[in-house]
Amino acid sequence: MINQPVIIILIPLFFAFLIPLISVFSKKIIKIIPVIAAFINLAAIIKILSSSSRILKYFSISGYKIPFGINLIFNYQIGMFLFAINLVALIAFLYFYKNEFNIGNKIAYPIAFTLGLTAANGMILTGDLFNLFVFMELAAISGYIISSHRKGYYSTITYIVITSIGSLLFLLGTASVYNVSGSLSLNTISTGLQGVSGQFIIIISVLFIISLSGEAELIPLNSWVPKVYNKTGDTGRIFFGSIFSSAALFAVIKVLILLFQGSYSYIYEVITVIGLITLFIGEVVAFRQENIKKMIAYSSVAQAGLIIGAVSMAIKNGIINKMVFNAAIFQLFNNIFAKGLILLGVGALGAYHLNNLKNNNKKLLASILTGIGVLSLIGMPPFAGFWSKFYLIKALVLNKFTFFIIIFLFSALFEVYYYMKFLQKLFFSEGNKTKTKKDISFLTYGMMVYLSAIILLIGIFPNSIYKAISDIFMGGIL
Amino acid sequence: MINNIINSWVFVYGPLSIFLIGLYGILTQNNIFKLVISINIMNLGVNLYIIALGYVHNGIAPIYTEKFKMSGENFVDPVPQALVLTAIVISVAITAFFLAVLIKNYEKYKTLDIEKIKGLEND
Amino acid sequence: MIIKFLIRGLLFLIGAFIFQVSLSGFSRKVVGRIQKRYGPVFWQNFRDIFKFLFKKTSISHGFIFDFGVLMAFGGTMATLIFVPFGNFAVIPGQTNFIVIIYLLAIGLLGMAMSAVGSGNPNASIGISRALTQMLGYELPFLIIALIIMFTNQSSSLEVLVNSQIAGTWNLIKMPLGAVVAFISVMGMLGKKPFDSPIAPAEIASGPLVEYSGKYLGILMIQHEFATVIEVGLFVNLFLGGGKTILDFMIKYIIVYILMVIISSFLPRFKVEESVKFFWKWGLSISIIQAVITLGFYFS
Amino acid sequence: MTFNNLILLGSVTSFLTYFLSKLSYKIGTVIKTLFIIISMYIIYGNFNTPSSISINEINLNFNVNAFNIYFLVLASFVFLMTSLFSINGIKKYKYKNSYIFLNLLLFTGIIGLFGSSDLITLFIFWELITWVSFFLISLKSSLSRKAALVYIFMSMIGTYFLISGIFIIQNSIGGVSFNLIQKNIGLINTASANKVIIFFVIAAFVKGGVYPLHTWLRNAHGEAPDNFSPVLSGLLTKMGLYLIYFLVIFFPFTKLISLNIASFPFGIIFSYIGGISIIVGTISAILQNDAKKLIAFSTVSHAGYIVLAFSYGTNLAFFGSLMHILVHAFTSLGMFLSIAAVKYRTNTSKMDDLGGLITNMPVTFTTYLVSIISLAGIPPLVGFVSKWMIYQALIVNGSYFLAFAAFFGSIGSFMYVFRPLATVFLGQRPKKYEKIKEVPFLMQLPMLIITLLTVLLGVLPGIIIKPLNKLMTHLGIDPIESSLYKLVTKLTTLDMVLIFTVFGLGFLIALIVFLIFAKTTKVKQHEQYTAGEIVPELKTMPSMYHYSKNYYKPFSRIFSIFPSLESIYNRIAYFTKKIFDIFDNFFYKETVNGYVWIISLVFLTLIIIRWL
Amino acid sequence: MRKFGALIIILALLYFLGSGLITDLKINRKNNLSQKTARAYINRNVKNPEINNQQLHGKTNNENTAANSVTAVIVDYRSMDTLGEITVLFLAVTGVLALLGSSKNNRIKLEKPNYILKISSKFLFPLIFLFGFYIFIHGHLTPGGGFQGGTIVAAAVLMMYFASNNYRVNTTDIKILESLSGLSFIIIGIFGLFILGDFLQNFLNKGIMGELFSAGIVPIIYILIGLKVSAELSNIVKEFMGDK
Repeated sequence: MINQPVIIILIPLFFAFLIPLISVFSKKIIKIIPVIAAFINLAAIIKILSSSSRILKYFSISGYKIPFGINLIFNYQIGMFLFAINLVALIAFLYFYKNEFNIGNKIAYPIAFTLGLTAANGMILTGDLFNLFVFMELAAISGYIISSHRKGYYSTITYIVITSIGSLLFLLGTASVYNVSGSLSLNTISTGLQGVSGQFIIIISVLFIISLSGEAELIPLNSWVPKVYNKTGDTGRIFFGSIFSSAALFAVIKVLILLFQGSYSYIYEVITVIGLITLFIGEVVAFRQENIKKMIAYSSVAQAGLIIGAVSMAIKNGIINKMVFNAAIFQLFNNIFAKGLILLGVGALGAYHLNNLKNNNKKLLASILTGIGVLSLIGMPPFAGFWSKFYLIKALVLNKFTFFIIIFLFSALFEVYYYMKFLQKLFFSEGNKTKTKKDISFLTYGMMVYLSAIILLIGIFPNSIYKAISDIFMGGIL
Repeated sequence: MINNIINSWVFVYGPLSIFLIGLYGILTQNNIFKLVISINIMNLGVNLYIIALGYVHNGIAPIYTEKFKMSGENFVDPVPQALVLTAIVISVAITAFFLAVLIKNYEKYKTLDIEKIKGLEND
Repeated sequence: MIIKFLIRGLLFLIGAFIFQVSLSGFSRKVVGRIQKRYGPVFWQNFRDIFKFLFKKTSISHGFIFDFGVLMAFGGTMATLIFVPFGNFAVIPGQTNFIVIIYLLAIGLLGMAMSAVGSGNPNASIGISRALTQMLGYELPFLIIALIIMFTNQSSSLEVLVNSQIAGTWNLIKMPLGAVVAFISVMGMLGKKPFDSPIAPAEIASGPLVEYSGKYLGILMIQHEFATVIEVGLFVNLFLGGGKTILDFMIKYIIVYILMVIISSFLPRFKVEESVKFFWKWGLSISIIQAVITLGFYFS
Repeated sequence: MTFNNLILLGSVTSFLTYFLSKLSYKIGTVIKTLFIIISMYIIYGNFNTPSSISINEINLNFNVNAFNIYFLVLASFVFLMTSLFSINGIKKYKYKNSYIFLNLLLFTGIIGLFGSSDLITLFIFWELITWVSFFLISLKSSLSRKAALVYIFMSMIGTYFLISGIFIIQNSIGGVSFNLIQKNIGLINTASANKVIIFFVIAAFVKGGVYPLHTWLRNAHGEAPDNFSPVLSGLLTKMGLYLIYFLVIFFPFTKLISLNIASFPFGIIFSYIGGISIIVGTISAILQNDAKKLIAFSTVSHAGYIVLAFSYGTNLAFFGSLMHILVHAFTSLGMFLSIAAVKYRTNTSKMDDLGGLITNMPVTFTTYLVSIISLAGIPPLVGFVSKWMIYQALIVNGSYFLAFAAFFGSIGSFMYVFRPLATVFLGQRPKKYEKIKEVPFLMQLPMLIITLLTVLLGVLPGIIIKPLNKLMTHLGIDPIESSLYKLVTKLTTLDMVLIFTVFGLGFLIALIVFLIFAKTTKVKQHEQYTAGEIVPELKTMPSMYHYSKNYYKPFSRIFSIFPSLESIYNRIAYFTKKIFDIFDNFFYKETVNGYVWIISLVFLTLIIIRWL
Repeated sequence: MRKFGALIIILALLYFLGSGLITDLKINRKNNLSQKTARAYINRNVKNPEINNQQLHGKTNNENTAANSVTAVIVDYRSMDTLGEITVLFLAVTGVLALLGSSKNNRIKLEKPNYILKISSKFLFPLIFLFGFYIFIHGHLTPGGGFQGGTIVAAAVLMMYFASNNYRVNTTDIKILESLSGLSFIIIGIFGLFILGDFLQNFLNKGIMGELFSAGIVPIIYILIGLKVSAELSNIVKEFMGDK
């Protein structure tokens, strides 16, 4: 009864609605609310995971079966994903509770963060096209609010314009699809779409590709990314880099697979090209950055490009190449932790610009933990990222995706270069021994240690995790 | 024949052109407030498009009344209307927030011209 | 056994000493005649050497100064042991060309060490020039030697000599190579035009600047031995060594006097000029020679 | 204790030492040294006993066989020497305990790499070593950090080629364990074989510092911590070249002999690349101004020797290459350690600022002297033996370009190794260095050991030739015939003991001659003949009178016209950066409606390309 | 130049989009609901498809008895969207509060409020208010519903702001109102989850179509939505009037 995945969406929503009520009585309690929400959510996810199978299962809402009611899709693998995302969210909330609560409005930002978590969970879970749109809008608006956390209003405006164009295109696509196929739930649309002309499919696919590329930080709608990363607060950066982007990428993959069912090869070719371009441009532009926040922004853009490119590479006329697909998903999974850890460390150390890093020897532990995140991201043993990159290269070589692998490795070179430069500056920066502006609380250390322990564990026991999240849409397609 | 052309213009090209007029506004205007308006125009176009797609020939509003009590009646499609309702509310929300940001941005830069702001903005 | 070899070696060294020193004295006379002078008597060099050796005061610049001299002298003598002299070799079967070339380097290294150890900049300059020039003359010589060793499939001088005695001389077989080798040997001996390392006028005869007394004497002996080795190598490689010691000596004298005469006509190269000379002409000619010979060999 | 536990123990110990050295860095260094000794013992104990670490379905397989025990012992030896040296040597370092920790971790990684018995294990340790050594290099100064960045960029190129090659092998053979590949090498088709060879060789060349990919060496070797440079030059480059021996393991040696692996004359090409890298390395070394950078380029040229001899394809040359690995490890160890000792006292390795240190540090001088004699391949030291073999091989087949390169390398090496000897140890000593003393005994010890071994192996090469012959037979190559001190080849036989005795006797005679004549009077360093006068300036500032600045000026005049490869690479890098900036400005530095322009254009193109 | 390029772009887009979509879209005459989910919504026969062509108005059925099919879709069939929708609105209002709420009280003052407006607003206000409530209480019977009603109520508030310079809306009440209504929406949904096993499942008695007290939880939810929307919109009005 309670094992419905919908409660994963509801719990943060409930607490978000609770916040204004509480604020009437006392403002003190508010800052703990998001933490509680994420914590209970984690408990709920574990509870649900304990009784869930690996086959993709559809959970109806308000008692109407597919395709009539809205439905959520869930299985063990998706549960693992939700767990990772909510875990990072919990950590972000703790950081917020400790360091950033007093900045800006004391009611609005907790609500925005909590609802951001709701939106992320919703984007991952929902199995309905229009419902996905609603959750994307929810994510977008919480993103707008988060991006204005440190008064970067111009970046927020950029973000709003770009994403609202994306959402309008999405609406166009949704309406057309509904009109032709007569249904809105992801897994029945494809049957309704049979026998339509090629032109229609082109228009639809282009509409969806471009509109979905907004939250997923893909070209052409990712121009907001560096501005927003640069201007928002630390917690907001963790949210964008680790939670929103992952959830949105997951949503894109879901649409690619469940909506188009692997047919219409044009879509996948286009997305492969887009992914590769995004990857390349992201890496080489990040390679030129002095501003660490922007550097990480571009690098996350590049990661998104890599994952999407690999996924769409894996799909060819109706058949998923399991090796490549699982490797890409594994990469996505590891990115959640690695990027979260890096951004947390960057925030905690106050390391925002390569050239004015103060001497971090007093905070060597924090630097080392951040370093673990970086090493994992660029794929060095014995950390988690090594294995995902390893499996990805393996799959690509074994399937002879030569062009892809050339671009991938070529840009990976630059990634290694600039991240290693960052680490050097972090460890060995001989700044004047001024007092760094904030010193790191015990709680923050604890969170960083926790995340890096996870990364190390995945690095030592990669295959169990890999198995746990492989074949993520088992039963959904093929 | 002529019917088809009228149909296509009323149901597809018209709404799309409104949408694209909004896009034209975004492409050409530098004033942020005009951007807000352009986005709203695009919204309008999309909403019209959805509603138009929901229309059935000689359809009536999908409400059961004393007059139309049978389920076989020729109602128009209620789903697009529901979608439009949601879309409108969302666009209202976004517009409201956009305007708030616009006000704050104006307080910060004392201008609404993005070219000028681009000059003022520091990384 | 060991004693026998020792005695042979000693006798050989002494003989070579007497022979070469008197020869070089004679060559001084020849040069004198060329330059319209009377020239010294042919035993003049013995006088010089022994005068230096028996001099009362001889200045040392510390340990490495002495050690280097010993290393140079000892190394050169050790090298000389491996050079066959006509049909006479001190240790038969142990006349490996590569060993000789590389043992010769020990002498040079010791000399260089002690000279630089003296701390005189002129010495250092001379040494640096000598090393630079070495990179010039060794290469063509080694290439030619390589061809010879390859065509005979052996690097032992005795074998090479015997094959020439049986067949024709390499001088006829590969004239170009012979010319190149001849010039290279002149470079090795530091004769004009390749004597910029010991240019007396500009760097006060370079490496030798700080030496006096017995050091100078010892180094002169070492230089004579080195001459024997290098000219002897040329004779062995190109003129078919000799059936007897006498035969060998005649060829040797001819080659040596020829070198002296030629060098007495020529001015001095700048060091990089000489290196360029060896690389431009020496190398190219030797490689042409290599192509020709190997072409014949493989066809 | 089995090999896999050794690896685990090593990684645990390294972490422990990090915290122990917080008490006193001596403890850490001592533990490190002890651990290396123990691991040497264990490696011997585990000969031909396969073992593996398997954590959920990932198996790291190790096996010590006749082939890799050579490299294992070499690695442990090099590390033992350096860690003995660094017990006192790292006193002035800023990040002591990080140095010790990373160094021990690196040791574990290298042992794991050499001990691994399948390619995946090898690759994992390869990656580990890459980033650990990156941090080790960056420990020193801001310059070393720049060098380290270049290092990691280039070695990642190698790494990516390596992993691709490994997966191609797995794809066509279905396994990565060495035995399996050896057995089923027939399954691999020609095209894949070509790919594998090229990829492996690129990876090997990058790490080994062979010609077109050697540009990272100069700064990485020159700027790295002084106690780490020997490992970098003596071992990590060998780790790269270790890779190319797999070509022999995998592809039958007969194909190598015919210089024609997998339908393509790789052998010729690689040997010529080796030759070029000898020449380039030699010339650049002669032009260097810093002792460590000079040795770095000598590393390039000797890597060239090894590649040349390896890919030349006769068993004699192959043997020479194997032996030259050892020789170069010894010599670079000796040279780097002695320069490090000098730097330990004087804080500089710039040859212009030094001079006349022989009276202060005789042991260091001796080490350096013996090392360079061995490096230049002068009998009767070990360097001569390996070079002699290579020459023999080249002469037998009369390939004169390669022979030319080899000769050039050895004569040129004579030139460049002499320069530090002259300018650092000999000549006039600057005033400020008059007081300095010889390094402490613990730092002398490794230098002495190396010196003795160099001489001993030179006189009795059979000691090392016997195990190497075993190795050759293990690889299925017929060994060369030799006794304890005799090497017999087609051209002639070499008798090292004879040469040594003759040399000794010659020296003895010289000594007698020296002694019988008049006694010498010793004078001060700076009492010198200059035009019959003693220059007064010499007493006040002797460095003025010390000829060390641009020592080989005439020579450098010859090569002033050629641009260096590094400068070309730098120019390329500069242009690429500019291009990248264009991307940034185009996509991310626009106003809002600029972005929308991009969006709508992409939108349009996406439709149109498919439409038409 | 820029304008010209923009013109070309949008014309090209118009051509491609239009001609790409037009061929397959089912518009006007071609549009029949039989293949669509909408047919089932209208017939209220998602659960038991056999009921067709029969009288629904004035009768009861076990699925949904809201006379207004749009309402049925919004609040019952696709109620998750609606939940998300009000969350979006709530979030946007919070955002506006976050940005504008921080600045101090500078309420927009009209120099001379219109006299007629001032007087008439006194008795118009309750009427409009009442009308708004009527709209969203009858959302399941007549056109309109929670959103529409809420907007009308907010309009009344706006009118009051224009009518007099010293009109105030109490912030705390609004907060409590929107918070409570949102919470109770979720709670009702969770009741459904516990009683019938699905979130937002209609667990009340359906009643007879066409009556006020019918369609189970639909009117309740719509009323909650109406309250929430009116609260939020008037909050927006208040914020933009610069009122604290």
